[in-house]
Amino acid sequence: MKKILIAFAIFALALMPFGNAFANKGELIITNGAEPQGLDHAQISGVPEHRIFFSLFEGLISANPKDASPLPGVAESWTVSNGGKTYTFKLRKTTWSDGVPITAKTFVDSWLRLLAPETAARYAWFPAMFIKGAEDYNSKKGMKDVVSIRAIDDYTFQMDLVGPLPYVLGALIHYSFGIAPLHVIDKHGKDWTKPGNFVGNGPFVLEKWEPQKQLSAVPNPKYWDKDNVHLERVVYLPTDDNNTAYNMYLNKESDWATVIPLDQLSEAQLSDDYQSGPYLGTYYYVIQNEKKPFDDPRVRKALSMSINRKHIVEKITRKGESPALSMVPPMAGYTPSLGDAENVEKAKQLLADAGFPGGKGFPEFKILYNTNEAHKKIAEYVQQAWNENLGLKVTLMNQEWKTYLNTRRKGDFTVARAGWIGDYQDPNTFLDMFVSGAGMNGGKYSNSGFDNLIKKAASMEAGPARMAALQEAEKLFITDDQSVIPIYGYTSQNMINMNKWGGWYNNTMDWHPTKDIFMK
Amino acid sequence: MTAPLLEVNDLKLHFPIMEGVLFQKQVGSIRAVDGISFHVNKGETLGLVGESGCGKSTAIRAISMLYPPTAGQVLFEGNEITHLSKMELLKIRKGMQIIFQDPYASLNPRMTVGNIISEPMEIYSKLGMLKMSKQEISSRVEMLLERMGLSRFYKNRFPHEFSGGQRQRIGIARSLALQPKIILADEPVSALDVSIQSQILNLMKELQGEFGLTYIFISHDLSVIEYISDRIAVMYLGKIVEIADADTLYRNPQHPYTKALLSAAPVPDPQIEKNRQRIILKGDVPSPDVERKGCYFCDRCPISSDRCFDNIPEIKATDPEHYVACFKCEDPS
Amino acid sequence: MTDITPNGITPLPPEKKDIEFTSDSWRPIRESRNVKEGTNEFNQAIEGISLNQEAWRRLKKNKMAIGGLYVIIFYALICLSAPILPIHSYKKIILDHQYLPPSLTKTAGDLVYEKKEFRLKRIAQKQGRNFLNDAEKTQLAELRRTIETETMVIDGKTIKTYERQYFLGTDYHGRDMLSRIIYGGQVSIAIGLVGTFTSVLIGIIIGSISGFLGGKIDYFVMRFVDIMYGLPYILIVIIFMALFGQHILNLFFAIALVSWLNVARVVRGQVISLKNSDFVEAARSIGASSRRIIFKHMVPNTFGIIIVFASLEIPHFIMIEAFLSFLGLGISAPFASWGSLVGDAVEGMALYPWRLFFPSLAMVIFLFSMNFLGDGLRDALDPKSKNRL
Amino acid sequence: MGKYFIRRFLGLLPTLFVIITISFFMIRLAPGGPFDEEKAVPQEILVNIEKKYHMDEPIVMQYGRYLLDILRGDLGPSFRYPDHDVNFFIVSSLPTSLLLGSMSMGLALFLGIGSGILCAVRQNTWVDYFFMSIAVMGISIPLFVIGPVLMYFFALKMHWLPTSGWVDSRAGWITVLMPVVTLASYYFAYLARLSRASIIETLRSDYVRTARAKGLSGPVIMFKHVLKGAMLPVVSYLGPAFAAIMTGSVVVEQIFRVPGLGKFFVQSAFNRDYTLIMGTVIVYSIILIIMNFIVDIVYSFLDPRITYK
Amino acid sequence: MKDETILRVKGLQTHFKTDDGIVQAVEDVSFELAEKETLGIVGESGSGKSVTNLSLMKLIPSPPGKIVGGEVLFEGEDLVHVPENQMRRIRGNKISMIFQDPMTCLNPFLRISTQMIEVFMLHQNMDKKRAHQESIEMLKLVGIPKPEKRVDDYPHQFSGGMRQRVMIAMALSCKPKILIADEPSTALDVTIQAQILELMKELSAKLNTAIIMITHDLGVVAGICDNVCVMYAGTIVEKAPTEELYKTPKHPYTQGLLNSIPKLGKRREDKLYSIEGQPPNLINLPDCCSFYPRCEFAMEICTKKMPEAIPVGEKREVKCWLYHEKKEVFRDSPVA
Repeated sequence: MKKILIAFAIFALALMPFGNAFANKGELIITNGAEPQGLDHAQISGVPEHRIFFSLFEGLISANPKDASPLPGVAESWTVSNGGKTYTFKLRKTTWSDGVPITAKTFVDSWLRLLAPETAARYAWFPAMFIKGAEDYNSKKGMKDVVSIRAIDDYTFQMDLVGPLPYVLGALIHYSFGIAPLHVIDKHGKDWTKPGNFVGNGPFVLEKWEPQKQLSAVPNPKYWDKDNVHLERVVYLPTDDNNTAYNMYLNKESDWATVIPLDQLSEAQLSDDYQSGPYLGTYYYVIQNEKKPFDDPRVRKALSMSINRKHIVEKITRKGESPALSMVPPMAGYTPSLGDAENVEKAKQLLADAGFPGGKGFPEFKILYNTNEAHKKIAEYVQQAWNENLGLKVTLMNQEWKTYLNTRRKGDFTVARAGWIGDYQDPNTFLDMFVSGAGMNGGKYSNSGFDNLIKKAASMEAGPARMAALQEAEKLFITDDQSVIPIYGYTSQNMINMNKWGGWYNNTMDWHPTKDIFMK
Repeated sequence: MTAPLLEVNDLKLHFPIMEGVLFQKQVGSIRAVDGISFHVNKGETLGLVGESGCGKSTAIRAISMLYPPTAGQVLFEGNEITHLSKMELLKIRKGMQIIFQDPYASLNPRMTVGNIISEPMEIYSKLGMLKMSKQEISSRVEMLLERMGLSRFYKNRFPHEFSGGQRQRIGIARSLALQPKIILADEPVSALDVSIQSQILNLMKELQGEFGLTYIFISHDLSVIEYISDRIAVMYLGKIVEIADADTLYRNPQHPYTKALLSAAPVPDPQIEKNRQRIILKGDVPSPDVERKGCYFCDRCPISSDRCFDNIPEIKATDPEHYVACFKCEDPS
Repeated sequence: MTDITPNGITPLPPEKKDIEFTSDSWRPIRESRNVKEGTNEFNQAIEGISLNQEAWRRLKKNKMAIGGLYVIIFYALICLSAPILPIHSYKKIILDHQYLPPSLTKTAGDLVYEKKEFRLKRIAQKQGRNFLNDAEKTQLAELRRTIETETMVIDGKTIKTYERQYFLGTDYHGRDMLSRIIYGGQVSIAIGLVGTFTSVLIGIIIGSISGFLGGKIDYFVMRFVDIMYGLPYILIVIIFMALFGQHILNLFFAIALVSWLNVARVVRGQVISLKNSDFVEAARSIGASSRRIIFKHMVPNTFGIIIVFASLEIPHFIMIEAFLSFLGLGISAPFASWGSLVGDAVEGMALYPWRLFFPSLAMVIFLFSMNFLGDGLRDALDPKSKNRL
Repeated sequence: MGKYFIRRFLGLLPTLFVIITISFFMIRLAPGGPFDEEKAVPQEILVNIEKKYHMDEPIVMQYGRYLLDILRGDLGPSFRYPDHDVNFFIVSSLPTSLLLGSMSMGLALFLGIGSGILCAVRQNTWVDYFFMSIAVMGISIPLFVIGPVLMYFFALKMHWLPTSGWVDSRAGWITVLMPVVTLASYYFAYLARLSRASIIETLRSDYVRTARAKGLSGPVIMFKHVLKGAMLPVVSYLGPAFAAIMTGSVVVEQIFRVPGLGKFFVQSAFNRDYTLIMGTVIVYSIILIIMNFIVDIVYSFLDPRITYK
Repeated sequence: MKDETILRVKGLQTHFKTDDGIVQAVEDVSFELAEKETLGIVGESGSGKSVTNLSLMKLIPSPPGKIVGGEVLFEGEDLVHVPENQMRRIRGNKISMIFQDPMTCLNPFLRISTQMIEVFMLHQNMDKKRAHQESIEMLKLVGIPKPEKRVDDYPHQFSGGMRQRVMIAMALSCKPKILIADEPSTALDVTIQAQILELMKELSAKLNTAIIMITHDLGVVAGICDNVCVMYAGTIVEKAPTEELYKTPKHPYTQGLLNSIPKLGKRREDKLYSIEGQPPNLINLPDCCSFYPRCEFAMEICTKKMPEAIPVGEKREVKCWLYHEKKEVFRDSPVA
């Protein structure tokens, strides 16, 4: 027994000088959240995947690390014609990491592949929103040739849009507009993303991928801008557990933590490494607009007005979120239409007007949220607020993710928590999902005026008039109807030591291309 | 001569040996009781003696239909009972009760003595086969307890509070509750100490006279059997090898196994023990799971001949009322 | 070994003193002797006791088990009387009071002020100052004023918000940990009891019928049990909860659904071994029906082992619920269970250790007691048990 | 004996088949599908996806197709991780889970039986109370508490160990320490109690009395006469326990980033990754069956009275 | 027979602590054993005969059992106070033991050879090979057919009788001075019992081993023992040479016991003699004759004090007030 103890002690001592054994020059280690679904841009759909995509691929447009605005990627330059409906891109002469050249045809083929019904890409709807004919092809209403993209020559690529969509350039950064090395896919089939087979065109190229363990990438020697790539290696560690991810950062096992556990926030915020900024997303409660008595805007307004958003963001979420009274976060050129501000007295009055003075006679209802610590905390608060301010009987119901999504999609709820992250920097991404009958419109909001305005805006060119139309739509949606209860605008949370790493900036998309990150 | 109270004809009880995982099939059988025939007259005691594993306990379970016999007949008061329906069988069981060997295991430890004794009466009065009020049942329980030499105050106590002998008295009381005609006693005294054993034996004898009972009494102890029985059947490997009345059997045992058994039993008298010539049998009792074509005793028999290995001897009368299953006894040459 | 018949004999002090011999000493006493009711042959008093009483006596000898029993009774009392205990509401959210450390003496106001002061000092330190600037001082002064003046209405009574005290600290919503632990205990213990009761009930019925009937029915029931074993229970629970919603009753039921298997096996084993016991044969020989044999003769005789089993199963259920809470399948807010309290607190363990410590302590003490009681019960009820844990 | 095991194995195939059937239909009962996302996929795209995975077919046909695939040894593509097949995940992560499981079980066995012996020999002394208290603690503290507490202490406070990871090029084998200890804690506790009780039981048996009557010394009696018999209940516990350690490691694998199969038991169900769920269920059942098999073999090895024909 | 005492037990007392109180399992037991003698200890279950002999070997499970008094003199040593490691050298070597149930007394998990070899290796310093040889020899001696083959079998492969033979072989391996046989034939059938007793008789003569035969069967004692001790409620109530005991039992209990056995071959009378009542519970027995409640001849004095053992003939002793000189104990009485 003693011997064993001694052996243990020696073993423990041997482990002692552990500390910063990980520090490796030019290597960036990222705790990347959930295990990535994959690398094929036609198959992925999440944030961790997007981070990896930025390292391994590049589309026509790349993102400016400072503000996530469009920068030339594979496209050197572009021109807009046809009233903002046609874009022509001039491609630079660059190759895949195996030396095969990338041409306009690569784009045509990659995009068609993504749109092909057989591919069954989950994000096919995204290009379909922009590209003329894409939706028809994807939903089998037309053949390949209906998709309005073409290679004018090897290095000129042209596409027609469904309308003058001014935000398309920002959208092109998205992976659904990415490209895939079809020549490799033809050769290896599904296995093309395995290390060894893999070919990409991003600043980095896949070095190792052990699912659930790590994915690492090293600079791509064939990358057109390889001189401006500084990192020697990027390592993505899949980390399901937020606490572990944060601990890894504290223990210097990772250089960039992408999440911070709520309970650690107050401490993390004191650290120099704490990075936070507004993020293009809105946290809101969606109300079932068809269900009585929630079909009465006064009821919905009363609910909205009796919540102290400031309390929520300062005391519960505490990430520096901005209390939101509008669905669309403020952005360049757009002033959101606000709903009524907090006013408990007025809320009581409205509820009384609607026939429920002091909450009497109001049916008991549930707040639905998906199982998550932060959602729970907010729901608990809202529950108490509605109960104490309006006298309503509210219970909480949490469901695990997929069940929750299913319930929400079917509209089988009264009040549900929801969140929306903008896909691109334009108010439209926050509004168009609420048109009558839209798939995302689980609250079953239906207002023909709103529908018309959104439709109208879609056919307008960029400019104040379009923004005004959108603002008008939001006025109907929020100010008049209060169809949903916006709660706050998201912020991004990261831990990274800015004294050590350069090229990393907070931006509203929370995009931080590894290409630009360097060690100071 | 009147018809016997109980008659058993070529009764067999084989337990199947099953094998197989998904679909089980029978691959053999344990011949626990392998064709026994005897009869018991009213008021007499038939002793059934044999070594452990010879099938004597199984035999009385087959007779009482606790285990349905594989073949053969059991006639109780002239009625064949092996094919009776459940209800009819219950009627018969009323007249046929069992006393079990282990007084510790045969009483439900979670029931009071009163409940244990009254249970049969309750069951039968519920079924309408017994017309007794609660009052009557309760007073009968008290009567039985006192007859067993136990205080009637004991009826609210639990079995574990009693010693072995007292428990066996409770077991006897239970078996008497339904006023049976025949009692099948399965080694009722073998788990008891000598001084208690004699108490129980005396009690059983007294009860026999008092209630006109008939006993089938099982024991491996030859002296106990001799004391209690009028007639004795000796069993070996599921077969009866010899039946005779008690005196005859002990004075003039004929089957070599009976002889060996008698000579092996220790006698509590050093004088006798010193001068005794024992017949020491070789080997052990063989396993009952094989079918035999010769005399079941042949491989241990000191006097077996070739004939014994190839033919099964029938049980035959050598004297009136003395039946033996041995070729040598049929034909002493 | 001596066979000790466990009659309850009131011990008499042994008299070792020399006795006086008289002529009477040699008088035969054969006739004068009669054993009186309630005494043994030496005229020592005997009290009749049932098996249960005896088990209770054995249990009383086991100090750990009795200690456990007292603790459990204490828990039960606390949980049952929670609504009338002078504790704060378990769900009243006072955001200003979040994350207060436990203190027996200080009011919420003191703690909030200290916390704020400490935080401001940290910020100042970070900015390279070792004093507070005016803005910060104003903040503090304002806070002080709020603390002194703010009131709120609870149950129709106006009280000073900051005079509340939290002996075990508060959680992220400023809710009283003490009361959350008590109410959480209610839920956890209820899950343990209801889950155990349900699974034991299902297990007894299925196990005893299967064991008693034997043959084909037994075969298929046992295959079914095998199949249930072959399915990871967590999957069944997830699907069950997804199908029927995350209601507390569903939680009970989902856990019971996957937990009756063991009981069924144990009961079946017992029933099979009892099936050939003499007293069951005796019951058959007096014409008892199968139902009577199962439920009057066999099942009561498996109670001992089942009680033991159940007492060890209750902690198991509490742990399963904790695990499910960790996965987000446990109890719904604003209710709490020990498991969910502990699960919630793991993240902030370094900063708010009391949130992890107290619920864990409450749970561990309870499970400790339950385990010791279970062990004690097993020794008491089932002293010859072969299947000891 | 070999024949017996083959027959028994064949006998278990129907059980496996029923398990597959039940879980196939059961998981499809759960609300929500594999392709539900925060941003709901438009109906047209859903049609494409469902066609790709044959989910547009009648469920019976899907079932038939799945069975045929299984017979070919193909567990299908993962719905959640389109780049990989279920086979790939199982092949790549099962060894890790098995390694983690067997190391934990080994540690639990070593310490559990060791302290079981110690406690049984020193019954009702402070040694006994000490180890048994630890054992009860092991049973009453959830893994998701033990894990982070260990991590906090050994990694964040003492800097002795890395927080997480599994045998990677950076930290190497020391990464296994915390996951193994965490996972072993529960089984250690259980085994300690089980073996203590079993040894005490055996110590009271007649044949141990015989051994003492022969003049054998304590250790000889313990290791030669007692342990073999006393390990029988331990062995029969180990079979299901080993299968359970695979599912039980969900927490440990998540907390310590162990790239094992355990995580999928929960995550695939949450993700409604039907094929991956099926894959884990099948693996679990097969492991359970194999472990019970091994238990039988070990049993017959330990207990000469048992022979399989 | 040369009378040379090898074992002398004096006033042995063994108590067990139980929940209900102290069980006085053995209370003041004294006897002597001569070389080559076969001593029978007869008693009903619970009379303390097994505990007496486990006490000699110091194999009482402790706790709850404890030897609280008396001495056991063997080869000039008081075994009660001999340390455990020295005791181990005596067990299985100079004094060995066989038990009632050969089914549970052999380790079912180990081969017969393993179990036999360890005795030789431990006490006689043999190497494994020789020990194996010796084991076969011993098995041959106890009449196991084909011992070379069977020595490596497991206990369950033997029948009950054969197992008991193995036990005997194991116990006699070191040619012990004393063999304590605790109900060696009770679990066996009559015909097998006869074989075993015959074997024991034969071997004890051959190996010069004295035997303490513990049994409840008066028939077995009659056949094999030179002297008999009758135990009742933890104490020896009568001690006598076998033939004398059976011819003229002195103690009322012995008398009752002998009378209550149905005798084989003798014509049965109408009623057996029987001792009324139950054996006493051994917990907290009052200081009185433990048999008096069942005794036909009980006297006032019997309820007051346990009698001392009193010689009633050559080599005979009995513990009963009936045989005490009345005057002697009346010395303080005014009536005298």
